[in-house]
Amino acid sequence: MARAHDIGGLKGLGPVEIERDEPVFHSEWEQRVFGITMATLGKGLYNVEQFRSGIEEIPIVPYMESSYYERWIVTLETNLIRAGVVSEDEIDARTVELSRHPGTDVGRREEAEFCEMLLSVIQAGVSPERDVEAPRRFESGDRVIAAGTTAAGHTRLPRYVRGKQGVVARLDKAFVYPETNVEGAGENPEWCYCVRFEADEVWGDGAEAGAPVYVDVWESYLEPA
Amino acid sequence: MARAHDIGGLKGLGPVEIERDEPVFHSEWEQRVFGITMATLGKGLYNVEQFRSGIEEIPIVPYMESSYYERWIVTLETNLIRAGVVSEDEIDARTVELSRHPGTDVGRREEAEFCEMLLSVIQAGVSPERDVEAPRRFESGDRVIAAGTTAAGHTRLPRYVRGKQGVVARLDKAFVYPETNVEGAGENPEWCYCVRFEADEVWGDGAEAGAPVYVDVWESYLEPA
Amino acid sequence: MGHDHDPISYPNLRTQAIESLLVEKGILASDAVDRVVSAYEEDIGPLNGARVVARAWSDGRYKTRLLENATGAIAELGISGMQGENMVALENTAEVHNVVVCTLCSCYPWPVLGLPPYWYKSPEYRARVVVEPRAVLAELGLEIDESRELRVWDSSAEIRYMVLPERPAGTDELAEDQLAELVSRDSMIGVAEARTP
Amino acid sequence: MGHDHDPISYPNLRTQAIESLLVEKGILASDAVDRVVSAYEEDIGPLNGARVVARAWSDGRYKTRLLENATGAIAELGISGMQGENMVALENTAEVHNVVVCTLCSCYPWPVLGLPPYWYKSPEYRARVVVEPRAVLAELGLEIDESRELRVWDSSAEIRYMVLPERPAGTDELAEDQLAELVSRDSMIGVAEARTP
Repeated sequence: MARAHDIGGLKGLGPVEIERDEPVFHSEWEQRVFGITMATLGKGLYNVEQFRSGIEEIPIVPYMESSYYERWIVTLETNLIRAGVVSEDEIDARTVELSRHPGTDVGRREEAEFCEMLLSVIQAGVSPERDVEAPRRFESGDRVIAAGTTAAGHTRLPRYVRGKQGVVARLDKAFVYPETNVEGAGENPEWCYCVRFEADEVWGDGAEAGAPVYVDVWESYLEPA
Repeated sequence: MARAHDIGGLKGLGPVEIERDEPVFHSEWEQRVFGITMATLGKGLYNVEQFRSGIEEIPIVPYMESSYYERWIVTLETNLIRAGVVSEDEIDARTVELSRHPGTDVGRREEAEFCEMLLSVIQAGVSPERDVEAPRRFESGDRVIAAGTTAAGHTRLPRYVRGKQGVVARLDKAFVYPETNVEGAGENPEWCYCVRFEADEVWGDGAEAGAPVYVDVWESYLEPA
Repeated sequence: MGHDHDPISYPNLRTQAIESLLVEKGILASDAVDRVVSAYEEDIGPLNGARVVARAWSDGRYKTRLLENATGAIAELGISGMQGENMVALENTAEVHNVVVCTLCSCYPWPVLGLPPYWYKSPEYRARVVVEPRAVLAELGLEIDESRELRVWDSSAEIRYMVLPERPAGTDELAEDQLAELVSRDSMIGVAEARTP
Repeated sequence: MGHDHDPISYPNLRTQAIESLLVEKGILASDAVDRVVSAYEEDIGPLNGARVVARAWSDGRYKTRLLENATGAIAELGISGMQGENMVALENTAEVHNVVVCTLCSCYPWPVLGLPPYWYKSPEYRARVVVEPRAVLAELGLEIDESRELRVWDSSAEIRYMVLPERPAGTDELAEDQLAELVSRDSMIGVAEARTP
């Protein structure tokens, strides 16, 4: 079943509106949500795929109508609850409590060592690149088809290219496989590829001319065409 | 675990804003969502408690930030999918299709007989009142305590009175029991009561003086105080 | 700009998809949708409740029946229906003011008041009016004196409530249909008084 | 009015509840939250990407390295980090214009561009730019001639993209830091050209 996030190719929605001189965050709570997420990801309480998956589980209409960091709150809660560090009842109760005692301080604790570690990770990055022994199955220029199966859960194959033919445009490294990583079922790295799909193949009649889409995929998303 | 809808007693949220000359519906899609819901409820594809439950399952942040009829779309989909008449993949695919062919007619079919039946039901009502053999457990003036257990699923006992003491203020008829009806596990009607809770009992210090809350409950939500 | 049509909101698009599928599958009666919508847009609204209130103001015995068995008394005026099967009327007096909410969803007495307004369904009203009712009513322009009990009724089960507001002063000469004009929707929820003539 | 404090939004309230609980349980490092936020507010932003572009415009061999191994070339300028571990640079030319999106979430090359702007994360951009890229860019004021291929890059896996915009005419005399001032965030996503001096 496709999930809420898989929206590439919808037309008719409103215009894209660029905000002039947009701040990095629009409010203090957005700052905190971002920072809390980075800090709890950094503690290993969940991984990036699990973070994404918690957003994708939001029903599609409220997904579309809520703001970006509102969706982060949802997945933050989902993942903290799944990690067992807090319960939804606790969050509910604390929310009520704070609402009745406005201005209550949220408290503070310091962890200088973790803090330095996290900042150096942010500075250095953490690549999902891994070594794999298996040879590549495809080479540049190969015609491929995006696997047409509908994933049951988290996947990084956009729906709009499923079942469509394209050409391998670039060979990428092997990266940790999202479908298993999200389940905590191992990294199972696979070779990755960038595949070029022609617009008329993807969108059919009415596609804009000369506007191919390049999609990055794991090897098991592809079959030979 | 408390669900998204159980928000009575939160303070600090914004002002209540009354719209002057508010229309019954704010857009055509709100009209259609309302009508489709009434028509599919009328077909017996799901019941009112299941309708409510589908709303309560929305994560709390998007619940609070979405509009009333946006939440109806969620539960309409949830219940149509659970009833087996449509799949989420079908709705997703049709959404994409309609987005690419704006102005497509949604089609039309008539059912004059059902239509008359539904309007007469709306006109006559359908009471959840049922006969029960068991005698009432409580009488007017009895001191009672709202059962403190946290429901696992759908319940009509608001969180803010759980564990609080009140006095039976009115005896009501016996009505179908939500907790089982929502599961399709039978009507299990129970006597109902209206219980008066004093504000300081419910809200503690800082409660507004002379502002009791009357809450309507099923018998099994109550214990003798 | 490459656009032949106005933008469409996602909820609108999604609703069209659902309707289109249900019609195609032979599950949805389009005429039922149309007529249910027009029933609540045109026929079923707060004018019904206003008639009930005006009658109670004009006829003491009717008022007694309304307070004892609201469902029956309302039916005397030919008013009944879904979400009004089990009605209770709450009388405002010099000592008591009543206000109605449904904290868990938005239960509301459809046959007498129609479909609820947006503010009644808002998280702000539902969350706040049980815990800070005087503050909420004051924000809406209705100051309830501390000497008057302010009762908040959370329609959490199957009873649907309507408030019987106090009859305004200076209305002794008015006929029932003139009285009905003074009865606003909000006065029957309890966030306003009836209008003075 | 009975209110001593300004209204608080629900997401704000909920975030405070989460932070408060995590602090109490000894799970959250408040200083880490503060410093991560200030790192992205103050240090990590599109000026980094502008330096990369300006260098590529000024130094042909650097440009070659950037197009062959973007991660390495970017690291030469001391720029690296989370969400930039595997970079690819896309060169705009007279024949090709590139635009970047992440339809599935909002993947974005943080070390060179900072955190993404709201419009990049919006359903409208993510949904539409793959299927009607010329229309979307035109709405944003960038008409791409039909003779020019418009490549849309959906960063659905682990590569993060930055666009190398065309060097504007009339900039032959400018130094690298002056060139950097012409490079907007939007030009490195592909929804704008670099500014002319």
